[in-house]
Amino acid sequence: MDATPTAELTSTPGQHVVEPLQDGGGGHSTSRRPDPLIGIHLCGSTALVWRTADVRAAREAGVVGSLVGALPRQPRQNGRLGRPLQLGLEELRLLLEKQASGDDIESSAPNSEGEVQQAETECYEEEQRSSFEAQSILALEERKSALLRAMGGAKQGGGTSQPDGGVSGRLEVLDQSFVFPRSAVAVQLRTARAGLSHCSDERTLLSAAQPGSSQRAPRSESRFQVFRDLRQRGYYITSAGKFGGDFLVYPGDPLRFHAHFIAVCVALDEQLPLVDVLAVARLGSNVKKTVLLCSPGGPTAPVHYTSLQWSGMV
Amino acid sequence: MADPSKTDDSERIFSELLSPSELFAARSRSRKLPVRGQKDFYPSGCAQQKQRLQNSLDEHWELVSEERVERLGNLVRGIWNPSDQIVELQSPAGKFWQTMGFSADGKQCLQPEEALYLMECGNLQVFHRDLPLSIQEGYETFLSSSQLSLQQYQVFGHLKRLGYVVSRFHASLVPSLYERQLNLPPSRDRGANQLKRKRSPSPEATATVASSPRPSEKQEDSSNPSSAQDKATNHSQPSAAQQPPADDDVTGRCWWSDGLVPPEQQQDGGPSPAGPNSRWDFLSIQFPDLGARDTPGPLAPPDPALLPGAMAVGVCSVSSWLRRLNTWREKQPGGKQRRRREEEEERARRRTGPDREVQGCRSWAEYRRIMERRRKGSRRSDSRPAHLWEKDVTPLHDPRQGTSTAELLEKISVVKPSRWADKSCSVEAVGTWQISFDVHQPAVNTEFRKSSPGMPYSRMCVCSFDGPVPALGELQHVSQQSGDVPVTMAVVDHGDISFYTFKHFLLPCDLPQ
Amino acid sequence: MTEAAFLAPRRRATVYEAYEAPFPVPRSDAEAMRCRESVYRADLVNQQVLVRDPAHIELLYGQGYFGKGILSRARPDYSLSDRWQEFEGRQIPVISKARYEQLLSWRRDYLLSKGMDEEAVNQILVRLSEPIEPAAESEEAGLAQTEDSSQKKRKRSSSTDEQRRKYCPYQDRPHTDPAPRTGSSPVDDSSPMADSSPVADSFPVTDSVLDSAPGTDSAPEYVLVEGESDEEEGGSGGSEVNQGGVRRLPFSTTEVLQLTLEEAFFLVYALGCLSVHHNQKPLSISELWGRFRSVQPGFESSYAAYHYYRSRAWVPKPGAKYGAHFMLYRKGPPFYHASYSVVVEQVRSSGVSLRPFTWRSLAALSRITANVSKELMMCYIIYPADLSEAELTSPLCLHRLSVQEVVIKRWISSRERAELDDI
Amino acid sequence: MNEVTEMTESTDTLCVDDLFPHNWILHHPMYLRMQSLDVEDGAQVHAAFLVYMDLTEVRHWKDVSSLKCPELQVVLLEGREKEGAPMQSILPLPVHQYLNHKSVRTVLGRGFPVLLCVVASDSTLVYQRMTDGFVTPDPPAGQIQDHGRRQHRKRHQQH
Repeated sequence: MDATPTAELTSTPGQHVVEPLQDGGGGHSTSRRPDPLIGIHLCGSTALVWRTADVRAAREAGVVGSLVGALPRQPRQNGRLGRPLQLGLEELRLLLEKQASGDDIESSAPNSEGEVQQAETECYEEEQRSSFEAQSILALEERKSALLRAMGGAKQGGGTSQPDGGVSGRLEVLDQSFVFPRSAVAVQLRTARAGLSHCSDERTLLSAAQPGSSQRAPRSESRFQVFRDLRQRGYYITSAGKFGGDFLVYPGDPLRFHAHFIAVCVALDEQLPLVDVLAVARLGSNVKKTVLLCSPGGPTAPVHYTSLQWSGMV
Repeated sequence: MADPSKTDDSERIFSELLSPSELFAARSRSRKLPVRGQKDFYPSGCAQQKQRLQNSLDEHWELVSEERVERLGNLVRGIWNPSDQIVELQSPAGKFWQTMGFSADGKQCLQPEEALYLMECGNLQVFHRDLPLSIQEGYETFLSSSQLSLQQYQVFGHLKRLGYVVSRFHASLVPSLYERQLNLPPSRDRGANQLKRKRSPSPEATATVASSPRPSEKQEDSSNPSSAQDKATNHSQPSAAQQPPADDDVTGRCWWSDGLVPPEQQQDGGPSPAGPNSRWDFLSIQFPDLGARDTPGPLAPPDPALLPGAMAVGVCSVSSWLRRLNTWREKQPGGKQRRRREEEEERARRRTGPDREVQGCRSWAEYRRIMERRRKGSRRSDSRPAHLWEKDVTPLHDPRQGTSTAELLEKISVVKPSRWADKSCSVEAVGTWQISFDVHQPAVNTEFRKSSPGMPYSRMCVCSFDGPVPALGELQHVSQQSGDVPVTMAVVDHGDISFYTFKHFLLPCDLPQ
Repeated sequence: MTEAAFLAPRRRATVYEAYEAPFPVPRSDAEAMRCRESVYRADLVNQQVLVRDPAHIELLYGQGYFGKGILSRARPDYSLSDRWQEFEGRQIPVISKARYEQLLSWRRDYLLSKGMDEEAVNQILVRLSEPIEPAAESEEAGLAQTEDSSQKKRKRSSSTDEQRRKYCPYQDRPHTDPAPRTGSSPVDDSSPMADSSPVADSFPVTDSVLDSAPGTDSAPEYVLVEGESDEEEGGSGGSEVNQGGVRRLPFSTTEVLQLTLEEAFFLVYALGCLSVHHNQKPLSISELWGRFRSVQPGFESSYAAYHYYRSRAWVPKPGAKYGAHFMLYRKGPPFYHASYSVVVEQVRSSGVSLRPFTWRSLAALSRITANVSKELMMCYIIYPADLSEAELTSPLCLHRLSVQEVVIKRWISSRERAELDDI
Repeated sequence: MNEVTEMTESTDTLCVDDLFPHNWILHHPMYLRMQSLDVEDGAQVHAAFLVYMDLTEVRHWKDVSSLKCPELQVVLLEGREKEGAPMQSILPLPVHQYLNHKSVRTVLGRGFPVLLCVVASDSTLVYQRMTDGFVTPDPPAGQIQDHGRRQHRKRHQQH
C-alpha cells in the first residue's frame, strides 16, 4: 500500500461487521434475541455460507463446517482458508432442523430485469463516486497530519503551540495541489453477494436437504442420527474421511482441541469385514484417537457407542 | 469504526459493505496470519482455558470477517461473457498472464476458474451488467455450468495457491502413442532424467520423459540426504528400470539375479550402491554415438585405465559395425541360446559345488555314473506319492529333482503379469472418469510458456470422496487418455482434498543367490 | 498409466540368522540325493493346515518362511521352559511345581475323558509321577534314547540363533545321522509315533501309556520339577541338587506350525513337497482346491496373488495386522522390513469384488501403510471373460488368470502440510 | 458350507482316537471342553483354542475358561490378565469372518470389558479392546508428541 501508516488509522479492521457475542460460540446463549436466520446458498449441490454473521451463527449452533475459500489476508496459501463455509449434509440438516424449516433459506425477490438493474447500476456508481470523494478527503487529512508531525518533530525544542507561518503555508499549498489519483482509491471486492443483486434459485436446496426426504439412503440417515446425537452430547464434529471414518469428534471447539474420536457409523447388523475393523482401529492408534463404532438404535432408541482401541498386546 | 451517520447498522451487517473510512483504513492493515498455539487435550472448564478459547475465536472471526480491499489501480477489469462462459479482460492483464488465460479474437480471456481464482486473490474485478461480481456471485455464476463443478474449482484453487501451473486438459492435445513413438527423445536424456528422479511424495514422471528440466528437484537433491543414495541405486540399475516388461522371461527381469550382475555388485544380493566402490563411472565415460547421422570416423582407443591389465586396444574402425546396425533382431536367438548354455554350465557348476565325490570326477561320463548309481541307490526314486502324481492335476514341480531356484521359478510361473497396456479389451473401459486439469511444476523457476507448456508434471482427475474408487478398467481408460503423463486422483471431501496416484507396477523378480 | 518406481527394500538393522533357501526343496541333484524326504506332512484339522513334525517345521519355516508357530510370535521356537539342565547326558527342561501339576491334571482330564474310572486314572497318575532314578533310567533308555538325545539337543539348540544357523538339514543329516530316522520319512504315513503308538491307543492301559504322553513326538519326555527337593532338604534349591525331581512329562504341548491355506496349497501344488492329510488320508490337489475354496471366500484370487508373488521369489505373509491381505517381504521377515501391503482385488465380468473399496477405506489403508513406511499395492487378479464357473473348480484355472499390480501413493501437494496440525 | 461342517465334524468325532497321540491339540482338556460346547463353526473353535493357548502359555493369564455364547454361536473366553485383575471377555474370530456391532454389544452385555481377538489364517493374533461408550484416548505427552510428528513427517518424505 502506498500511504504511510498513521497512528490513528491503524486500528484493527473487521470489527465493524458483527455485533459482539457474549460467549464466543462455545456454548448456548439463550439470552439473545431470536436466532437470526442463517443464510445458506447452494452452489451446484453444495451448501455454502457466505456472510460472517451466518458463519458465526452456525458455529454457535455447533456446526463447524469447513472454510473453503481463499483467505483475503493471504490468498495464496492453503493452511488457513476463508469464506465461504461449506456445510456437510448432516450439518445442513441440523441447521435446518434447528430453524423453522423452509423459510430460513435466504432467497431474494426474483429480479424484474429492467428498472431494478438500472437503479442498481446507478446506485453502484453513486457509491463509487462518494467513496472516492470521501477517500480523497481522508488522504488529504492524512498527508496534513503527517506533515504536522514531521514539522513538530523537527522543532521539538521550541515551546510554541501555534503553527508558524511556514507550516500553515505548506498546509495551504498541500490543500491546493493535492490530487488523489483514481487508481489509488481503495475498493472492496465483496465476498458475499450484495443484498440486491440477482440470485440463483435456492428452492432446490430445500428439496435436496429437507428432512424426511423419501429416497434418502439408510447410511446417510444413520450418519445423521449419530451426528445429531454427538452434537447433543456437546461434541464438535468435522469430517473424518482422511482417517477412514465418518466423523472426527472433538471434546470442544476444534480451534483449541484435538479430536478424541474417529466415529464410524454402522447399522447394528451391518456385516463388517474384520480386516476393515483392524485397519481403522490401527489407524486410530497411530493418530492417538479412539475409534468409535456408532449405531443408531432406531427412531426412539439411543445411539449405541462402542470404543475400539488397539490393545497393548503385541 | 463503522460510520454511523452513513447507513443503518443492520443494513451494513447484512451487506458487509465497508464505508470509505474503513476502505481507507484497510490499506494499512496487517498481512500476517496469527500463529495458532498448541491445542489443549481436554476441556477443563478453567478460566485460563476459556480465555485461550476466546482469544482464538476472536482471532479467527477477525480473520474470517476480513473483506478484500484493493487499490483500484492494482485491479484488472474483466467482463463476464455468459454465452461463451469466459471472462474477457478490459484492461491489460497482470503478471498472471504468464501462466493463465488465452487470446481469442484479439481479446485476452480467462477461463471461469482462472477468473474466480484471481478474484479470490484480489487481482481481478469481474463485471456483469455493469456491476462487479462478489466472490459469491462468482461462485454461483461460474460454477453453475456443467463445464466446471465446485469440486473441480476447489482442486484448481488448492493447486494454484501452492504455485502450480494448472490448465484445462484437452484430450486432443495429448500426442497419440504413434506420435510419441516417433518423437522419442535421445536415450541419453532418459538417463539423465533417471538420475534426477527422487523419492518424494509427488507424482513423479518415472521412466517417462519430462521435456523440461525440474529445477526444484535439483535443489532437493542437494538438501535431501536420501536422494544421494537414491541416485546411486538408480545408477546401478538404469537398464533394468527402463526395460519394458518382458513377462515371458523371468530371469531377464531379475533385479538381483546372480548370473547377470557383475560380481562386485553381488554383496548380499541387494542393489548395492555404486558410489565409491563402483569401478565404472558411466557419467564420465564417453560412449560413441554410432547412430548419429554424420558417421564418426574410426574410434579413438579407450582409456587404458578402463581396461583389464595386459589388454591393448587400438583405434577401431566402425564401418563394419555400422553395417550390422539394425540387424540385432535376427541375431537375438543366438544370444538367447548362448545365455541358456551359460546358465546350464552355471547350474552344472553349482551341482558339483559342495559334493566331494562329484568334485573328484574327471569326466562327465564319470559324473553321470555317480549320479546314476545314487539314483538307483535312493529308495525315493519310485516313491512319488500317488495322491499327488496320479491324479488329474499334478504338482508343477517334483521335489526329487534338484532344480536351481531360477529354473524352479520359471517352472511355477503360471500366473502371469498382465500386459494390460496392450489389451484393453480384457477389462471394459468405462468413460465416467475424465481428466480435468494438466498440472505443471510451480512456475517460479521454470521457463513455463503457455505456447509450449511441455509435458505436464501430472494430470488431475477430480472426484468426490463419496463416489466410487476407480476400477482397474477405469484407471486404464484414464491413463490412456493421459499418454505418458501420470494421472493423479484428487479426491474432494468437504473441501478437504487428498491426492492419490495409481501407478502400474511390475514387481521385480527377487532371485537370491 | 505410468510405472511406479521400485524402491529398494529396507534391510533390518540387525539380522540374527543366515539365509538358507527360498524354498524347502533341493536346489541341485546333489542336494536331492542327500535328503531322503521329498514330501512333508501336514494335517487338515478344523479347516486349518497343521504341521507337527519338528524336523518338517524347521525346514518349512527356515526355507521360505512358511507358516507360523501357534505358540510363538513368528519363528516356531516355543519350548516347555526357558531353563534346561543336563541330566544323564541329555538336556531336559526345568519347570515349576505348579506347572507340573497343571500338566498332570491335563493328563488326568484327558484320561477321564476317555471314559476311564477315577481309580484307574489315579493309579496311572501315581505311577506316572514317580521320580526317575538316574541309574535305572539310563538302563531303560537304551540305544533309542541316545539317538533321541542328539535330536533333543538339536531341538534345544534351535532356540538360540547362533546354533540355528548351523542347522542345515540337507547337508548335515547324512553325516550326523547315519541311521535313517523314522521321523524323517514323511512320505509313508508312519511318523515315529505312528510306529510306536498303536499300543498306547489300546485300552485298558498298559505300561506304554506311561511312556508316551499325548503328543510326545520327539518332545522332551522328562522334566525336572523345581521345588521338589527343596521341600525335603530345605535347601536353597541349588540346581544340581534338584536331580531328584526328574519326572516323566505328563502332557506335552509341542510347537505346531500352522500354514495359511495359500501357503499349504502352494507347497502342495507348486512345489509338490507337501501332503495334506485329512482323517489320515492324503488329499489330492483337486480335493484340496475344492476344500479350500469352500472354506475361504475368494480363495482362487488370493491364492493366485500368493502364487504370483512366490513365483517372483518374494515372501508373502498374512497382513491382517496392517489391514491388508498380504505383506510382501524380500527374502523373509528376519532380513528385510516388509516392502508392500497388498490388497487383492478380483477383476471379473461379473463384477464381484473381494473387498469393495471406498475412498474412506483406501484413505485409512494408505495412511497405515505410510505410517509403517511401506507401500500400498493393489493386486488385481484378472479373470478372462470366457472363464467359466466350472473351470474355477480346478486349480488349472490359475493358468488363465493374470495379475496387474498397481501401487497407490498419497501425494502430498505441499511441503508445509499445515493440515497435519489437525492430527 | 455344508461340506465344511461335515468335514470338521468327522474330524472331531471320528478321528480323535485314530490320531492319538499325533495331535496333542485334540487331547488338550480345554480343546475337549470347547468341543463339548457344541459350536458348529470349527474354524472359530480352533481360533478360540489358539487364543486360549496364547493367553495361558505365552501371556500367563489367570483363570482362563471357555463358554458358549448362544446368541452368536461362538466360543467365548474369559480370564484375568493377572491374579486379582478384573475379569475380561474375549471374542476370538477367524480373520475371514465378519463382525457386526450387534454381536459386539451382545458380548459387552456380559458386563466385562471385551477383547476382540482376530485370528489370522497362520495363527497370528491381533487383539483389540472394546468398551461400552466413550473411552477418551491417552493424552499425548506434550513435547514428545510434537517431536514424533516431525519424525513422522520425515518418514513421509522419504517415499
